[in-house]
Amino acid sequence: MRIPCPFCGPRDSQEFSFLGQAGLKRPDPAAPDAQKQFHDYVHIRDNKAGMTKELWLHANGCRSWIVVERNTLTHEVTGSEFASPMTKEAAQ
Amino acid sequence: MHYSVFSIISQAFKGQKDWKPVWRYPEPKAEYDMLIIGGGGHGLATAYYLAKNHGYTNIAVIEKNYLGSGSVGRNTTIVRSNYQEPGNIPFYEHSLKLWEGLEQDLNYNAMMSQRGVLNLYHSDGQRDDYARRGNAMMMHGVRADLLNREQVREVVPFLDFDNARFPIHGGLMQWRGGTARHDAVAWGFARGADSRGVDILQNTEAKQIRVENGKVVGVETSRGFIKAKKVGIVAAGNTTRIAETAGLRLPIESYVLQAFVSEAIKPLIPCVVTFGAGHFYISQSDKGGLVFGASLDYYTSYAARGNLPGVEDTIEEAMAIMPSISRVKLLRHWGGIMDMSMDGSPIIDKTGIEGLYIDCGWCYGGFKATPASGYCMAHLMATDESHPVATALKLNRFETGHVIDEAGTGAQPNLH
Amino acid sequence: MPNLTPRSALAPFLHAGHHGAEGKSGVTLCEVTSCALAELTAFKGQKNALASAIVTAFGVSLPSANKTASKDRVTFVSVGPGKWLVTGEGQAERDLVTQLEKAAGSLAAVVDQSDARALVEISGDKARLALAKGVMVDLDPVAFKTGDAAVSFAVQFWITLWQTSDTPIYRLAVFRSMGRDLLHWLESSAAEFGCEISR
Amino acid sequence: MSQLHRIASGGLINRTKPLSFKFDGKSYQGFEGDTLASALLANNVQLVARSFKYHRPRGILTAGSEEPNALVELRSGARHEPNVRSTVAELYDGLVAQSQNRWPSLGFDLGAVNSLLSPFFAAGFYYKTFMWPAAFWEKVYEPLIRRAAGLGKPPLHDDVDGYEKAFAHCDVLVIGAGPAGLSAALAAARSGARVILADEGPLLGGRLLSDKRVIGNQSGLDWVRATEAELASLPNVRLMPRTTIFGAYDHGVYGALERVNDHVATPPAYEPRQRAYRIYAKRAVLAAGAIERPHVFGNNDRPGVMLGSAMRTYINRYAVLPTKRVAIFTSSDEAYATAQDLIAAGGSVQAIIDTRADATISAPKDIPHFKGAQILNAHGNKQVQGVEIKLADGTIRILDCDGVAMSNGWNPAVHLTCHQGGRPVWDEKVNAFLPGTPPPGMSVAGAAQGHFGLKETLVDGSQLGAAAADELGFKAQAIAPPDTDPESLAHKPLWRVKSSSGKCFVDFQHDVTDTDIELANREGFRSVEHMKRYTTLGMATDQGKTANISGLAILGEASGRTMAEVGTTIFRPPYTPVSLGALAGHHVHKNFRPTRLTPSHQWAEEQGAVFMETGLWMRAQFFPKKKSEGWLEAMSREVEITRSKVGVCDVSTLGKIDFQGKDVGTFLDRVYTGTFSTLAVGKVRYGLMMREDGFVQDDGTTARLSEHHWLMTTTTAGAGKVMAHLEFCHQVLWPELDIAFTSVTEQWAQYSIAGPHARDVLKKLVDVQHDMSNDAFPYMACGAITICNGIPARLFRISFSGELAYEIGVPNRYGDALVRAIMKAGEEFGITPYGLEALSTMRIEKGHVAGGELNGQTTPRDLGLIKMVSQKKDCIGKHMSERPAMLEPDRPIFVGLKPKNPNAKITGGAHFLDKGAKPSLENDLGHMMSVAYSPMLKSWIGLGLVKRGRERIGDTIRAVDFVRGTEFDVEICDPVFFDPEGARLRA
Repeated sequence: MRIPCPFCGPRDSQEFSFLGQAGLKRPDPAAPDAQKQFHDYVHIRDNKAGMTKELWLHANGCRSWIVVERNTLTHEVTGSEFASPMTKEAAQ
Repeated sequence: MHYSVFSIISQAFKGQKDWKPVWRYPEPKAEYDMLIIGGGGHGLATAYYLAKNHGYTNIAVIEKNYLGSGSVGRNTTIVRSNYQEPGNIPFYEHSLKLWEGLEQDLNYNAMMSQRGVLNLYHSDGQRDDYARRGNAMMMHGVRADLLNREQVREVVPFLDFDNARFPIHGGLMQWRGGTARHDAVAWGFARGADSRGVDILQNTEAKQIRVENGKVVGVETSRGFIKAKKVGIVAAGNTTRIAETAGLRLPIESYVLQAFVSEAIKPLIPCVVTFGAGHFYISQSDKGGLVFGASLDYYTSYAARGNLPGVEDTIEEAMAIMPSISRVKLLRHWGGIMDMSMDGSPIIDKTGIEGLYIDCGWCYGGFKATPASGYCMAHLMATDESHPVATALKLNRFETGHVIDEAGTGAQPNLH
Repeated sequence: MPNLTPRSALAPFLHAGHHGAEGKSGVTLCEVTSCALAELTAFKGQKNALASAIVTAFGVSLPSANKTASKDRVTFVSVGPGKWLVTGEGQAERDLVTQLEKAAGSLAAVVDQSDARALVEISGDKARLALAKGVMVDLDPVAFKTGDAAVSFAVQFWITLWQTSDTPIYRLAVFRSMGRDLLHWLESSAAEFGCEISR
Repeated sequence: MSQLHRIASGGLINRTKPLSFKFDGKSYQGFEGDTLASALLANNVQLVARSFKYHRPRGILTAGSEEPNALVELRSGARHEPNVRSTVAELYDGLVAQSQNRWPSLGFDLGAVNSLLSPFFAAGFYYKTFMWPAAFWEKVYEPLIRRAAGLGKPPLHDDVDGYEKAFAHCDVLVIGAGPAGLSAALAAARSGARVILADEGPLLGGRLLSDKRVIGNQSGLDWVRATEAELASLPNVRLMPRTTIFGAYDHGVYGALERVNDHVATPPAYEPRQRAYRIYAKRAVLAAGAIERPHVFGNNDRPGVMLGSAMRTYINRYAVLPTKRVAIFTSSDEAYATAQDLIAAGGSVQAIIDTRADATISAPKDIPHFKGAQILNAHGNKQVQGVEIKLADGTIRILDCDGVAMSNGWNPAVHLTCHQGGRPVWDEKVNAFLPGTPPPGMSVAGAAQGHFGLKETLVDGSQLGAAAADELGFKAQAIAPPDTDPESLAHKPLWRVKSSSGKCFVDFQHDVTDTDIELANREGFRSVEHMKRYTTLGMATDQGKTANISGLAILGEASGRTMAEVGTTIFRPPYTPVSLGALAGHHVHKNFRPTRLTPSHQWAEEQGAVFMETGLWMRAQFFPKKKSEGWLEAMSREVEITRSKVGVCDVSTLGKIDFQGKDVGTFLDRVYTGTFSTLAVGKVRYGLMMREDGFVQDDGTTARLSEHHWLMTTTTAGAGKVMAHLEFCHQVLWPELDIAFTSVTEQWAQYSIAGPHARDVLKKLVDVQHDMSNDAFPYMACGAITICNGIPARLFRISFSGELAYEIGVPNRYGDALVRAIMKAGEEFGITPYGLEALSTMRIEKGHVAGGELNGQTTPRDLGLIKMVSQKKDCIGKHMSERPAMLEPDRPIFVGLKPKNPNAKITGGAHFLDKGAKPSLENDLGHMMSVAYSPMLKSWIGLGLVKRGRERIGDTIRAVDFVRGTEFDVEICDPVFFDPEGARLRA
């Protein structure tokens, strides 16, 4: 696989490490049902068959955490962006 | 028909003409007592034990492809019960005991071969970890042997003892572990279930689990709606796709795991050997091929195929313990979809939905678990109680914190 | 009070002379020792301000992704969003850091990395072929030119690689602790072309 | 008399370069340009191998990499290679090959008795038997089966040749250099696109090397040479002969194996044997050609039975007449070209047996020509001695011959199109499976696409080559190919000959016959996958390249389904088998993974240190005074001296992360369990880090160097993971925080100086202006200083050993000099270097947690560190660490353990049981995590997790180590064994 790093361009997937589903929001620790929310946040995943948004780290590259749009049925990659708006700004 | 010395000989003289089909291709009935979604090893075993142990014969297995088309026919065939966590040990040991009697039970030769499973260790710290595991096994009466370097050399003299990056210090051996012929396990359970009246519906895809006011009522399939009060999801890598149709979200992610086989060579490797400084396991099949594998391709996937970095990494690990095989050739590599749970251990439990049961989260461990998984899932579906050896394999353990994390890598499936 | 003699990353491992195939030297290899390294990281939202500060102080506009920019003896290598590896040719490490700190003020973090890397220079008409035995990025002149850079993975190392001349000449930096392995790999990769190693 | 079957002239061999070689100990001659197979045939060696199951005599079926039969063991000793296809093994002078899978000899193989037992050994036989008595499988049956199975002998020595990996990039990758591939490459290359043209063979040209053809006004061969010359002249083209593209992976990544030096006896110095490439291609044109199909008839496996196309290859390319009196068995017009070539080469065509009653093509004059006829059986054992023919009118004839040439149409080499799940689709017009959906970016040209005519393939190739370049923005145009000589391709395959008395082989290597497939179907194995797995059809080393399609046809016939309904299995990588060595490349032995060396490594070597692997690092384990001193003795000495005088240890491997920015304090408060924002400048604090799931992931210290500048240390093992975790926390969770951090692990050489004299030693190195007194620089102080006349350094007063201790860091270049200087300065105080063993002993004496305890399964509470978790704030892992299970009173908790008998060598990994309690999971109280012999307490001591351990301090329990066969009474005690009030480190 080749993963398009928004900073470095397309690179062999070997340069990256994979975390999993993107867009999970870390719960508010003060919420009354925080523990339940944290359980979902830590353990429960969509595990979608098809297009997904995933977090990858360009570990052997620019060290950016990026969100990759990838099809888990075909491995087709349709896009990627920086996980952090600040990183994005710094990359301009 | 029953296999015996007599039937073998008589058929030999009849040109093998009278063998009967080992299973039927039945039309789905409108209703069954129970439906099992997934005609892999675990699903077929579940059906077999439901019929054999609990007398349920009006049941069906739904398989979207051909039976045994999933991981049961794609794995590296290793059978063992060398686990460390109290939640796992009794379950996997129960499984190994079932393996030991499986051929006689099924009247089908699954070629279970107790050649031994040897985990190499490469440091004092790792030796103590293995001792901890071995002792945990012994606590449950499961024999484990801690071998030193020289004892390991006696078993597998061809390993690299002299020039390895991570020298071999010794190993933990479970002599009762070994390998089995993977397809035969699926076929044997299928034959056993079919002969007890279970309908195995191949090329029948489960589209939607129908739930009405909190109760399962049946399954929409590619061959129409089938009614049933109890439905078991035993769909391995596709578990979450099916559970989703019932509104369930699970602590499961699906990853590709690759498996490899070399060209056939004369006998070399006497047992299963695993590499402790990596994540590599190898054995030799009866046909002579070296059968091996390593870590997951570390991204989620439903495409049953891996990629080149995973291939190279695996083979580097192979060469790391036995460089002498450099001129042996890789014949084939393929991928299977692993249902990786968040703690690396399986789940056999009820769900929030009445009549809906799940058997999943097998990670790397599915094949060796096949008999016990079916045995315990059958027990659960028949009695609504967890089988005593599977009481720890609960779905809510992530919420309560009773996780069973053998590797201590946490809720990160691709690290297990 | 004893004096401490500095030692370069590869000093204990580098064997000057001709290696590999006789005669020809398709690849030339040497360690870059007299070169200060520093990492410059823009603070949140300060990247543009930093860029102008660097222009004023060094007369260089900070290079974008996969590029380098040089003036006099100082080269900025883009190594990540808002992050540059700065090399000061023949400079005392302290001086480079001080200059950068002066220029950046509170706009960026400056970290001395002069001793954190093993830095080698590889040249010769077979340099590309030798590097291709481990470097995953495309070094063909149509894809990678003088002034281009990449942070990537090679063999088993996290590398920072940039091209300083069309002849070609490349610079390659890895973690200091892996210098011996880097050298060993380069030597064996270049061996078939003949490899001249100088200090 | 040698090379009896060598044709007097012609062929692409170099007759001026005779080569001698040995097969099964007998010497033969061949020529440069031969393969082992062509050379064997030139010497009329027909019997080359034995089959897998029945050990039947086998010859040479093909002239390519699809060969199922003619496998041999090549070379010897450390270069011994099993299962080499003699049909692609290039001949070199002195080549040595042996036949395999036979005993005692190829001519007389006892294994052949299996053939007599074949009535038993039907498909699936194994599953039905060998079950009685139960115990016999491992003991008796399996060993027998294993010995009989397998092919070549495994190599027993480490390879003496090297392997390499390499990476290549191109716009257009052309796979296969036959007419289609050559024109594809040319069309793409002329546009300026970067082209790689790879072919598994040593010569470009494909079938044009084997068939006498005309292209335009020149011979096929001349066209190949001209095209190759132009390609070679283009700077944007890379020709890769002897290179197999073995796999098509995601996103245009192709796996390739270059056989750099398999065609010579031994690789030249500094050159590898083989090189494995990862090729990144934006587009690919698959022009892999096609593989001819054999016929399935009685004893069709006898040596001398060969594919017609192979026969032509041996005649035209190698100038070898494989057999002299040939019966041609065909369902295709192509066989008539085989007849022409045979006659031209001086062979005799005994007859053309054409299965097609309506064949329109006419035979060469005087050649017996039977239409609508079939070969029922081949006679002979180690070579064909005749065939039994059934004529159209049903009469049976015996025909004398010593060889059979089969032509049954072609199977396109669609293999690579399947590697990403594409399923081939049956095409009625060409009677073959054609590519389904090829991988993205791949197009398929020529015979691989079912376009078998030469002109078609040229057109195809040039159009697809141009298209590929064009899609990438190059101005490419197809080249109108010249006309080619007429050819007749009509064919109508005959999948099997019925009513044959002999065994009809479908998969030659695995001895799968037509009746095996029928049996599989009869037993319900109707899916192709079931049939394949039950009969093992197509699972041999050739992956059924010559077998699969006939097998599917027979299954279809048996189950009353069309080819399209039956479908096909999909092919997996690699296309042909790949040496494991090549895929490991440079990464063998010590190069398996990098070895990270500490700044003091050379110095430690000089001291005779014994090293150990810790992750990728090599660290000194202990420093024996003399060779005879073992680890225990050395460790004890190092501990005693350190605790009584002073010791030094290289701690450079600890992860070091430099933090800057105004929000660092806030960030640390969120990632650490404790509070750091309140840490004063010039101070250090111990920090504990959890994963979000509430288990401890790492610990270390963080120093505040200035208001906005901090330095974090991590464990050696945890450094990488922690860095990624912190980057996640910053970039994904809290991007709003204004911080910048980077690893400085490698920038600083860091040493721990510990012991009562630590300060005295330090004073001799630190520049005078710095006040080292306890008041000026107390416990947990830190600061930037200079040493040895102005060398910048960082000093931290922290202690893992429990002694008065400092960690001093200097730029790495001074690391070697500093450790030497410390030793010198320490001489007068009797300083010792200490290694990991002593370090570990001292931390256990102090009850500090480390690797064994930070195993990812423990919470701060488990480790007795709950006081480190601030209750005033949230942090990563806080909530999950308070799940019910983590609060259960029965949960094993961190304690010290002391054996009642001080000499009792307690062991890590032992489990705990109450006195008298039976071993069981229920009674298991926990386990021993770390042990050490304490020279201070003169006793073994340990740290472990014990259920309700804190409440049971003073109790005696048993530490049981079944796997080591030891059991000791141990007393539960406080984990801090030494200097509990910590007076020493504050001294």
